[in-house]
Amino acid sequence: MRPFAYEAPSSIATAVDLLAQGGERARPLAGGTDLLVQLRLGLREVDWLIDIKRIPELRHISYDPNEGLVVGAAVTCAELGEHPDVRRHYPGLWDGAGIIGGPAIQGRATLGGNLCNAAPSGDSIPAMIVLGATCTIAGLQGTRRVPVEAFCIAPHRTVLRPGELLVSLHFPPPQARTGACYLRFTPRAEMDIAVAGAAAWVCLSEDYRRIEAARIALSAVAPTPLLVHSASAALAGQVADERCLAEAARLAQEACQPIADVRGGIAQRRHLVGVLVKRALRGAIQRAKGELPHD
Amino acid sequence: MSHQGTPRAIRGTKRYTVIGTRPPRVDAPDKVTGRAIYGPDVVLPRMAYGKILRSPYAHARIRAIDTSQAEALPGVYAVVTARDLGQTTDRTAQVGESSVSFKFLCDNNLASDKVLYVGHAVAAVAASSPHIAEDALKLIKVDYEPLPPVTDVLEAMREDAPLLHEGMYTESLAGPSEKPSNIASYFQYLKGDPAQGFAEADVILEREFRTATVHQGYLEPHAATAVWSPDGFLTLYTTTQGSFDARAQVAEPLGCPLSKIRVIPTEVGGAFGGKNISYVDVAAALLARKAGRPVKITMSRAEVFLATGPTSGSVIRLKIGAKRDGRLTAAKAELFYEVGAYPGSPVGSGAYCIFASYEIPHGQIDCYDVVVNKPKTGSYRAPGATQATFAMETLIDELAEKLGMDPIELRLRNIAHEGTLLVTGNRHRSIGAEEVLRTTRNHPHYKAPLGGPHRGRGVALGYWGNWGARSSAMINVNEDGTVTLTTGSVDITGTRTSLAMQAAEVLGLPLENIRSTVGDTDVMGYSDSSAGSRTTMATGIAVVEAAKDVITQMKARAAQLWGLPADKVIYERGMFRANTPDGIQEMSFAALARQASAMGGPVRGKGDVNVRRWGGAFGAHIVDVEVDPETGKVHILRYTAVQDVGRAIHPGQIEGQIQGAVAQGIGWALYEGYVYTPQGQMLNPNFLDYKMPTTLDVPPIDVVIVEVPWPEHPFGVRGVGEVPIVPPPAAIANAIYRATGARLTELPMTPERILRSMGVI
Amino acid sequence: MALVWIPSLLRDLTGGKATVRVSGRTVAQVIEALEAAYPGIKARLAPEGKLAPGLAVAIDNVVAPLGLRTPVEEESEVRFLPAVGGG
Amino acid sequence: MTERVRVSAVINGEPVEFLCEPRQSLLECLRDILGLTGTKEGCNDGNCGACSVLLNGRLVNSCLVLGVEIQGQEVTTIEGLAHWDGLNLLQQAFVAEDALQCGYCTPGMIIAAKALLDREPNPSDERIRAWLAGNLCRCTGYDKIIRAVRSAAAALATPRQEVSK
Repeated sequence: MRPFAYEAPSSIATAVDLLAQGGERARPLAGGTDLLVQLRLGLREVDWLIDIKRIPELRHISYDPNEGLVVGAAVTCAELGEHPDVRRHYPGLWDGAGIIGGPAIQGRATLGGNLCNAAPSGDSIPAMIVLGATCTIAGLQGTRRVPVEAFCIAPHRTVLRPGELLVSLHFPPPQARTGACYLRFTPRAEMDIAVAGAAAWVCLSEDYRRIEAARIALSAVAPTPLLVHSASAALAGQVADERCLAEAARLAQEACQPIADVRGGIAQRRHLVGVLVKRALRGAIQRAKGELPHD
Repeated sequence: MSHQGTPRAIRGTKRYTVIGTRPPRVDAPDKVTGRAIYGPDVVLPRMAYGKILRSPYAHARIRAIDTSQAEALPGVYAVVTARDLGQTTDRTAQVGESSVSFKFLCDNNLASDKVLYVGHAVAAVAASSPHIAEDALKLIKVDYEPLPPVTDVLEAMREDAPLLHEGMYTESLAGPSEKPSNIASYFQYLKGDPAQGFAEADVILEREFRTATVHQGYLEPHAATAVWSPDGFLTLYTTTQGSFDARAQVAEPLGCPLSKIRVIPTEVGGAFGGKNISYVDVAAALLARKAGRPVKITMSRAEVFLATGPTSGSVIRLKIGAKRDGRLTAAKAELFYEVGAYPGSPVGSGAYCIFASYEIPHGQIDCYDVVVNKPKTGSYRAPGATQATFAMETLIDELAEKLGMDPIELRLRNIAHEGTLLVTGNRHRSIGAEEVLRTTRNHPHYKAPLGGPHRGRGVALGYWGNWGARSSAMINVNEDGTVTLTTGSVDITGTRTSLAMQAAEVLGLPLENIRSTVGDTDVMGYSDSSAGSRTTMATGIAVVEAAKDVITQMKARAAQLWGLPADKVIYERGMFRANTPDGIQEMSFAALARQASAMGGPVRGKGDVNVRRWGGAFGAHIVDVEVDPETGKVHILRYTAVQDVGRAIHPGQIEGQIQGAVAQGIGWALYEGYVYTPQGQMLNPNFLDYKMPTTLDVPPIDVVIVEVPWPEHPFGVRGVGEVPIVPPPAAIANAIYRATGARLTELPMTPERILRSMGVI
Repeated sequence: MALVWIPSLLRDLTGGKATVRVSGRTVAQVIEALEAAYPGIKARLAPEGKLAPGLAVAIDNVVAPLGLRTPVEEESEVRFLPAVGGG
Repeated sequence: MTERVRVSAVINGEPVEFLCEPRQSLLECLRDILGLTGTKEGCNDGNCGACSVLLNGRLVNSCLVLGVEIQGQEVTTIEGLAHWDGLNLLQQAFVAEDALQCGYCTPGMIIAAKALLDREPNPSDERIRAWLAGNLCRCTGYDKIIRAVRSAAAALATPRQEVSK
């Protein structure tokens, strides 16, 4: 691993200054579970690592029934899972965040890091997308907001410009008759990386028969985690039956752009998208009906 | 967990005091506290850190190596290449019981003229820190001439395939091949007349099977620390299964007398056959000599995958014929085993095992050892047997289905016995194959309901021949009546405990009075590698000899004390006794030990053996799986492993061995395999994409120990560790078939392959 | 006389015979006796005065540790086979 | 060579100061600088768990933490669990249940199990398996490890019950 310098600022302003000074050669360090491995393999090179874990705002979780959930970018998955409101009100988020590695990885890995790593297979990202989460980004010119679905632009590349820092993720407050679910497929039971993944969010009609609105997002089957607009739109207004699930699955299979690699083949991934979208939708519908336990 | 050899299965039961109990392992306290010193844990004063530069090409000629910039980097103490080995012409070198090519031995340590796989060692650096050593590697300039690689065994056999060794001709009893070839050797076994056997068959089945290259997956990477004395003596601390073989593998390339090398084996963090071959010892020794200070080399995980000795990928063509009543009439196998860069795959043991379970009147086995541009394969737990058994036991299951027979019944109808003449020409001596099968058939698991859809149950039978060979043991009697047992056998499975138990049984002493240790190459007589499931068996015999020697010597001392001939003294349960003119004399072992050394010098028993008769063993496994019909994911619901161990010295350790082997077998069956690009780049040299089973992938494994004692071991030990990795892939394939209707013929049986076989994708 | 099992790949030299009885008190002498009866066999079994690379010899089912020098009894069965090892 | 950074931390209850390069992992610092070789390297990328330690009581892979990151923090390694004169209950359970063979994964496994039992004194077998999924063992097939953690949990519970009576 190439040598680098390390700073651990305690404020967003200092962190942004340091990142701006370092430019392309500086990178924030959150949990490090992806970044340190990439540095060791020479996949990334840096001169500066800016440890953001000592910035209080980035370590904070807040929940308010009217405002929703705000998760600091350096909050670990373990902390997220221990927060009572997260697992109660955002079980779909926990579906994704809770399976990033085993407990030792959970103790370091962060939601912000998973997003900023921008791996096509990032497990928490489809869940954040279907939940309508928004990124708050700090820079020298102030802060800006970007929806999660627009954050990743290519494998391991994001909209963050040099000197910018992801501060937090905001999740809208949970609404009645809504539910979300994320499922992935891995060869092993857990401690594995997705061959394909699918998240679904639905809002049901008052009689719970119809899907009023839905969002479907996929992982590991496109250059970035993918919001499938066609499938999301096709579900709106439909009776929540197997036929409509199958149609959403078909549209998602059409929209995905899988590649063949060591983890899976194109036909397998496209097939799995169909299976997982249906299963995730069933899970989301059950949650919207209050039938599925929260975790 | 049950230790329940059925009464029928246990022959000649004897009551023992220590054998068959479950004392705490002697190595456990150091291991649970982090005090045990493994290869990477060795630290010496002034120690430097070594790193190895490895080939990015699967096949290339080395035109030149320029190390000058690396040597100039501050903090670098030494850089070495194959030139530092100063090798000249090829000759035969001896390592253990094997003859190996001197050039191949040297070249696998540091490539001289060609690199033959990605990860092949080219140069090594010693520096003041691992990071500086890595920085220095980037400064070494190697001028390669890339050559086309070949990584598939069948492609490598084609006449127009790129040649790894331009001067290599196929070795065969039929005479060498006319032209150079990647087929390093060819052998054929023939019994009877296979054509006639197939003509007599009512049913003939034929399939081709493939298995991927898989790795032992030990968690401790290879590591060695070398230090030279000014007068030219080398001390090497290394993680190895055989300290004497490690010594030979360093002595040969360095041209150093064996007496000038002391190998001190460290605690071994898993080996499974993968730590018989030296990969970093020679480089560490060369660097240490050049740097004039101790040098430690520790491999990274990627290096372990790329540059050690996984086991062969294979292609197996198999054909069997049987009568309607299930009796086998003929069997024919072609085994094509990849050996990696240099000759010597386990294809021979594959041949020994493929038909070893059954009476087969007519048979033929053709074995091909084929070099490809992958790392030179090493041994992996019953080397060669798992691939071959996957093929045979899958086809036997298919035969049972075709004939409408119970799969265990079909196997029993053909089962091999003592005296069975095998296709390989040898005859089984005492074996427990039938006892194992009957115990398996009677196990509640075999009859239990499957309890749901998409579920299936598979069984498979596996054989491994085990090993004997050379062992050295020494027992020192201490002045307080305790004893110190030292052997030359590295402990990779808990043998310090199982050997001490055998000593305790013979000596009639409590186990806690026996300190059990591993001696280094300066201390002990030559001991073959702890391999082939041999240590509790063969070193056990050496220990029993040493213990008997102690008793003989102690009896002589007692006799001297009592003024009697030695043969008048008897020894029982820790007491020496004799009828003397003054009445019955008695003295405890401890009381005699206090006086013994003063009487005639220290009492030290020794046992040095070369065990030439060893007992093969069988295991049968039952597995239930559930297959997700939409994703092809296999969930293992229940697993039972039945095995003949001869005699269970420590049932707890045996259960652990068997459970561990089954877990490895599950990995081999479902998840594990090297994945290569056509250019010979391995795509998954890490634990994320080389997927070993976790706690969630392995069910609790029920172990049933059967004891059919091996008559040539004092307690009946056969050996345990290897047999249980042989049946799992076949058993799981058969279970998947019963769950899905799809016959899987390629390992690993990934969800993708299962979906394809089911016609889903 | 010892009973020698002829590997199938050598049976072109023994006229197809799978077993042969020859005299010899060591493996080396057995091979000399085979050579006398079937010229050319020695070059394949033991070129250069030692067993061919990768080949082992078993006497009465026991893999012999001494190669060509291994004693052979009057009623012994001699088999030539590839050397194999364990893990 | 880059500038070395001075780090102060509490390791196994004792204050420690050392110098390290920013690129050195906590695992390297423990093993190569502080001589605490009980923590093992198996993969150096967070996939095997052999390097598990507790950082402020939380289970982490020390290969994925930089040495400089532990400034002012508390670390517990396998060496911090037992005194010279004895083993703690988890260690005793691993010995009694034959829950190890080569032992290389054992320190990480015991640290991970401790992290679980510190939080959940009475976990189910399923919970133990899920918690230990990040710790690879290639020797045992895991069964005896699960048993050991279960029996340690029972042993830890026993004295408390006696006290409450």
